[in-house]
Amino acid sequence: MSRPAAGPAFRPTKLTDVELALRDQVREFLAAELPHGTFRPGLGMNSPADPAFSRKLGERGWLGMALPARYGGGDRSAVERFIVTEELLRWGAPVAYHWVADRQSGPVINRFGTEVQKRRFLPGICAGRLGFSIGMSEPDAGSDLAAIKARAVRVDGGWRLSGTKIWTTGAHHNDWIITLCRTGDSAERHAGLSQLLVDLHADGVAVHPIPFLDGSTHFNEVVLTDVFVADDDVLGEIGQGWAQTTSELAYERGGPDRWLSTYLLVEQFLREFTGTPTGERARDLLASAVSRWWALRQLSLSVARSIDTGGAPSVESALVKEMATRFEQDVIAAVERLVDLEPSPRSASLFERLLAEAVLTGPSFTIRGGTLEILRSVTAKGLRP
Amino acid sequence: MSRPAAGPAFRPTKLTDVELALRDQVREFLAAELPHGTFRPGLGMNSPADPAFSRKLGERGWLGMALPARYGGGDRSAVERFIVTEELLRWGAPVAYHWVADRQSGPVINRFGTEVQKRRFLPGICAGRLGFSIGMSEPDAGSDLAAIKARAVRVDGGWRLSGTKIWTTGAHHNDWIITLCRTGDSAERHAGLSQLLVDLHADGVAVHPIPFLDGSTHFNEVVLTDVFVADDDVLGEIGQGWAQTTSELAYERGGPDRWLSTYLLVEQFLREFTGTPTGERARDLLASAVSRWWALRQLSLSVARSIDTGGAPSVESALVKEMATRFEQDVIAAVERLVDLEPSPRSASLFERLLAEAVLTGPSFTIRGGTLEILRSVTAKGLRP
Amino acid sequence: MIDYPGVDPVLLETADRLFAACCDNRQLLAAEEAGWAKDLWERAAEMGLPWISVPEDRGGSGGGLPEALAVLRVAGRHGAPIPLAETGVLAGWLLAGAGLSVDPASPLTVVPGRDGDTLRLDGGPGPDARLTGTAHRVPWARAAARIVALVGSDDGWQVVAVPTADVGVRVEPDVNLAGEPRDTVHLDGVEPAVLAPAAAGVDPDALVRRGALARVMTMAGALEAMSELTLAYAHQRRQFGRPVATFQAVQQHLVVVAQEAAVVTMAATVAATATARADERAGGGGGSSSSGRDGAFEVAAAKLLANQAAHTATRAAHQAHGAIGMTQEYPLHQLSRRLWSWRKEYGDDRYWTVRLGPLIDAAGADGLYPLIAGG
Amino acid sequence: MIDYPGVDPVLLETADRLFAACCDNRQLLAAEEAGWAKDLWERAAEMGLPWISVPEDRGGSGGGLPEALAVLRVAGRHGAPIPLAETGVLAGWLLAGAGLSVDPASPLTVVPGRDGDTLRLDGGPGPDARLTGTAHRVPWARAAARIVALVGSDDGWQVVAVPTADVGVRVEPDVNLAGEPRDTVHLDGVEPAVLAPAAAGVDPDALVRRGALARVMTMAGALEAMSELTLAYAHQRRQFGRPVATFQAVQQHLVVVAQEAAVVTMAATVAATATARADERAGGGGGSSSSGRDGAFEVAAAKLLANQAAHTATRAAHQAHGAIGMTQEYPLHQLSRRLWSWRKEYGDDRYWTVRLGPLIDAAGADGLYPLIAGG
Repeated sequence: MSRPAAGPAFRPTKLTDVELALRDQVREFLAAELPHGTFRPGLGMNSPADPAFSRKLGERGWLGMALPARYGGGDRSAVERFIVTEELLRWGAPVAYHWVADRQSGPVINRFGTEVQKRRFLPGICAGRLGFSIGMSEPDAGSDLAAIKARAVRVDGGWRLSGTKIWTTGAHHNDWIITLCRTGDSAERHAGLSQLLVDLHADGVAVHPIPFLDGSTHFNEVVLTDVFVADDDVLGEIGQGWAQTTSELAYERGGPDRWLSTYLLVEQFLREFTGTPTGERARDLLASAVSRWWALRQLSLSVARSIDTGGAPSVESALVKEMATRFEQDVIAAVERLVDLEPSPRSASLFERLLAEAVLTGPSFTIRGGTLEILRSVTAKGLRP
Repeated sequence: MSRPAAGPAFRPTKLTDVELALRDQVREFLAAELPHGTFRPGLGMNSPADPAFSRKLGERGWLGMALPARYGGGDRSAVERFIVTEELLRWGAPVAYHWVADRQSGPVINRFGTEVQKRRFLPGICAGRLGFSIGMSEPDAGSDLAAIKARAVRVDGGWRLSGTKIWTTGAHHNDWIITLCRTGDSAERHAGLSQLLVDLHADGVAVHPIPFLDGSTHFNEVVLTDVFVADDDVLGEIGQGWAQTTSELAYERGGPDRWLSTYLLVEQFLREFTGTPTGERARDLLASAVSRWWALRQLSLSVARSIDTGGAPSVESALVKEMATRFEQDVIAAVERLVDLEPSPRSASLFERLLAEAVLTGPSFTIRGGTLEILRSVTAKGLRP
Repeated sequence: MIDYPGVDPVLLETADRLFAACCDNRQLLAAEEAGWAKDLWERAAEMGLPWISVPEDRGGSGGGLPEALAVLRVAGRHGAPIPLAETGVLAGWLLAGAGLSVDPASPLTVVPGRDGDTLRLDGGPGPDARLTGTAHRVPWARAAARIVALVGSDDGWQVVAVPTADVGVRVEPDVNLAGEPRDTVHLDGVEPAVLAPAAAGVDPDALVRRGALARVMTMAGALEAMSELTLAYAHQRRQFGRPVATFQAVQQHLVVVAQEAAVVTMAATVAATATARADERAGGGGGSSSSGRDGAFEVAAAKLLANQAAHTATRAAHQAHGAIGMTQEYPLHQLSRRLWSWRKEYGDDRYWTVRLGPLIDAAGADGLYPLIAGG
Repeated sequence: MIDYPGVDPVLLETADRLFAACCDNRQLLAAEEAGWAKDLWERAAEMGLPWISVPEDRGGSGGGLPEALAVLRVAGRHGAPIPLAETGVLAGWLLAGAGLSVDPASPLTVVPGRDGDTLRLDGGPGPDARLTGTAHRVPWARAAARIVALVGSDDGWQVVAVPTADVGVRVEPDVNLAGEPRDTVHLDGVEPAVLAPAAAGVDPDALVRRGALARVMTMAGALEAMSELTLAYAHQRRQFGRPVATFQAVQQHLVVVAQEAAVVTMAATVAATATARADERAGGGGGSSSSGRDGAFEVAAAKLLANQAAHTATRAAHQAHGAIGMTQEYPLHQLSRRLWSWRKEYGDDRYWTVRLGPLIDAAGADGLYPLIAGG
């Protein structure tokens, strides 16, 4: 009764033999490097930072995979990066140290940076030796990024930058922060924003932890006071910060990090409660969750394949992210209802510790990287009849 | 950590002995008049129209209960009306004939009508002999009532009214329709609206059914073409139609009709599936639903008591309605998942027929009387820090 | 944009044009009254659509399972009221697998096998074979020329077909929530028109699995159409001076419907590919074993997701539409009533949850992710 | 506006002022570090708050169960980190019911009775009585002067109290998600300080029910505070040039939190009234039978609703807050972490679902509505 329209397009895809071989390599590496019971697995991208582990990944060519080989990258595909990320996350591997640099800063420098910047930063990122933070949110600019107040004023040979950035993951152990700030006086809120590469060890940079509600300190406030940023450290074009920022994450939204945060909780439930007669509720949860992971993974993989074949799957990746992060939370609620225990963060049971962590940090899954509400508006605007 | 504020207030209340006696009377009446298995029960206010049944209620003083005795009403309380409504709905009694007149038209005429209008209409309403429709929505004015286009122009001795009203329940068997229409030319969208009492049998009134998706024809389109409405039939003041309309339903929102539409489905499930070993899923549904009905009923009763004691529980009743109608739908989904059967509207099983009707008509529960989305905005605006 | 991996877009365009021409809301309401759309059937039959995936040497139109399912997805977009899945993907599959042929003109149907069915084969699977008993919820039985069923015997599962015109056949009309015929069929000592042992691996479970795959693909089409219809309405309908699509509360619904459509279409397609591959391995029309990557997991997961989507997406679509969506004159109900019905056919949530249980148990903690990732 | 039917508002105002003065976010974080808020305890003890509902002739402050629960609701608003429920409503109730007295200065706690507990009474309920075994998840044990428990014996359930200072008592610290002490207590042949048969009807089920009532009321307070905090934030926080409370997507969250707070407060209050009435009928401090309208249904339903609200409301409140709500420096987590913890204490969803089953079965179809409507 209705004529077909150009809706979101997800083409099914399968892994090639080469890609399957890569998956096997990653699995073998993880089984050897991080056998079950010998390390503290994390929940997705919230896992611990372990620079030594990140360097090992770099040695194997599993960081900066899609970056050009001449800068230390792998010249590999989005699907290959998908495979490595997927296996690391579902294993609960400590990815935090390289996470932002590999996922976001490397690609954005590669896209907008100068040749000098690429040579300076990308090799370190690909080696897992250079950690990056993102300086976007401010106290009064959360969902509304255009309200940013951090400001850089022109000085001889560069810019003098002042302002306060919050929710900067890992700034206490990272080296650089890509800072979105105001460099012009345009009345148009989106204009006059630029991205600057700021050395976290520079004069005028102060990093204060923002403890999370579970006491962990991944997040920081970065206070910038008259920090000098050389012209060489301007990323992309002055005045183009908004366009650069909004483009950089368009396709990354629907990756495995958006649906694997609570996978380990279910795997570990199955491991610790094996042999327990699973009731209807457990069967419901397992069947529903496994089915949805299967479908989400196919959709997410299809987005990666689309990127590799020249597509522009921004609506598709937003659709996936929105439902995936809600699903991650639904999984926590369902597991939590299955077991009559008061999860203690100090428990001897890994399942119980993961459950405690998931309950405490779960609300952030639909907030980080843009709240659900904003994401829905963005997504809906991309859906045209 | 936070200072108490004046939030929505629901004071717990209990039924008095007099009220309990009324409840017993209604229960005895229903058990005698409509024994299980001898009639076709309906789902809440969607139940069939049965003028004879409505007249019997009128004879017992159970219609227009809160209207003044001098117009045939009962001079009784909102709580007493609550009790009668609650028992009728949970029994699946055929309330459709008197529903709108008793719930809405009677009170609004009593509040805004002239002495002559009260004497003319209220006794018939209280006797269950006069059926009313509501003429509010139009093709281009649904949630946005202020966009109404029906227009009455001044003529000698009254008004000439033209326009199209939709979703007018029961207009094919009712006598009058209270019509919201434009009587002025104000640029302010809410001004210039008035309410007129229109005889459904008058010249120029055409009633066309709007079949529902299940084939039922409760709803109508009422086309008004140059209908003469005498000055005596203006309800309230010319130009005050908006204020009158928005006030009339403020307290009625959270009544038993908003949480009992699917009650019978669960009762009948219990009746037909008794003895079946109920699994975890059935236990979950029953325990959850019974608990929530218990709490919703207490909240809803508290709203009625508040009206009787001079309160203005408009935020409270909106809060109840919004969650109650969502809950009614959740019940359908939960019951539907419990039983592995394809419900046929023609089944010999009452449970199966009720389930079929509930699945088909359920989406309207969160639409009728104002969509969920509009209701949420209205409610949120009433919540102040 | 209708496309389906590996299937000629011309076929799908042609099918889409046919269904679009015959399945507007008025035509669907008329078909509901009449019991089916005979004219549509005749035009589809001329094009050979119902027999795609049935080998030509068995009276079919040839082509593979993907082609047949892709056409079902298009049919699902329009709610085509004819026994399309039943004739080819189900009856044709049973018959051809048993070495029997279809009649390339007559609509067929298949007994899905519900609790309470009492069909039995008397007189053994030879010339004295007679069928007696009752079968429930048989799709389009009143319109079908023959009813195909899988019945047990001492010699294993037998594929039988009985002509509905036989005096021993009585078809008692019943319907699903969409008004599609789901009749009760009473057989009283009916001699089968044809009878042969089912292909290896073809048993009632395999039939339910194939039926589920057909329904999932049809539901995918219906969900895609629902998403498009809802999106179009929300952009066209104005309230408070602007399209309702610009309100956050409505946007949320638009996103949900689009997501569910995407999930089910992806799931259906992957399940179809897995099943087609298993068919090939089993050597044509046969069934597939119930272990390993034979499509068992994929079909179960896909039907479970489709059943859930039928709830989630219709709720959001109706909420975005408001009152107009509840009327017979607006086409939304043609999609929602079908989705509500189809989610209960060929396995409801619980059925597939129970089927997935052993697969998950067998995988265990270490095998859980490989189960999800297909290896 | 804090009010509670039949309870002197001055009492609640006073309690509210005390808790407000001692329970800001910084103070709560310090108490989490320290294990409890000793200073707050001392001020509350001076006012007699912990012993409301314990008869004066048993060392209590007098007053009824409604007063005690109303104070718990106020305490729940502030997350007061002291054993308030444990000392009076639970330990005081057990002790007074058994004819024993409380010490009107010392904090008490009660063994809630979890799976895996091994507490046993050796030597019979006489002078040779000794307690041995392990009890899990004992609230505030490290701060309590005495630990009260209900232990089985050949002569029925016995109420015992052991001083935590006894050499045979070892308290192993553990916490809930809010950092409140939920310690493991090991007893090794400890002589009870007091011991007496429990009041008629007081058994582990009755204790769980009373514990659930206390938690529900505390959760009601926390949910009310959560609703107010979220509302205040949404009106104060501006994005895109206007308060976020004006966005439909945020309004939806505000409505949900307010609804859940209303549901749980109503449920808690009605359950409290039903329990108080049953107490009176049973003649004071006794337990109540498990049939009829003795509060069994009301408490079960209320705790089930509160547990569900802990999920629904915290999800909405956090979503309305965005990132700030996830930080330690903003007080939302003091409410959400407590709600997440308390929903698992004294009966999770499944526990109360199982308890409600027989009540619903006994009601049957004809009695279902009377069960809902209280008659």
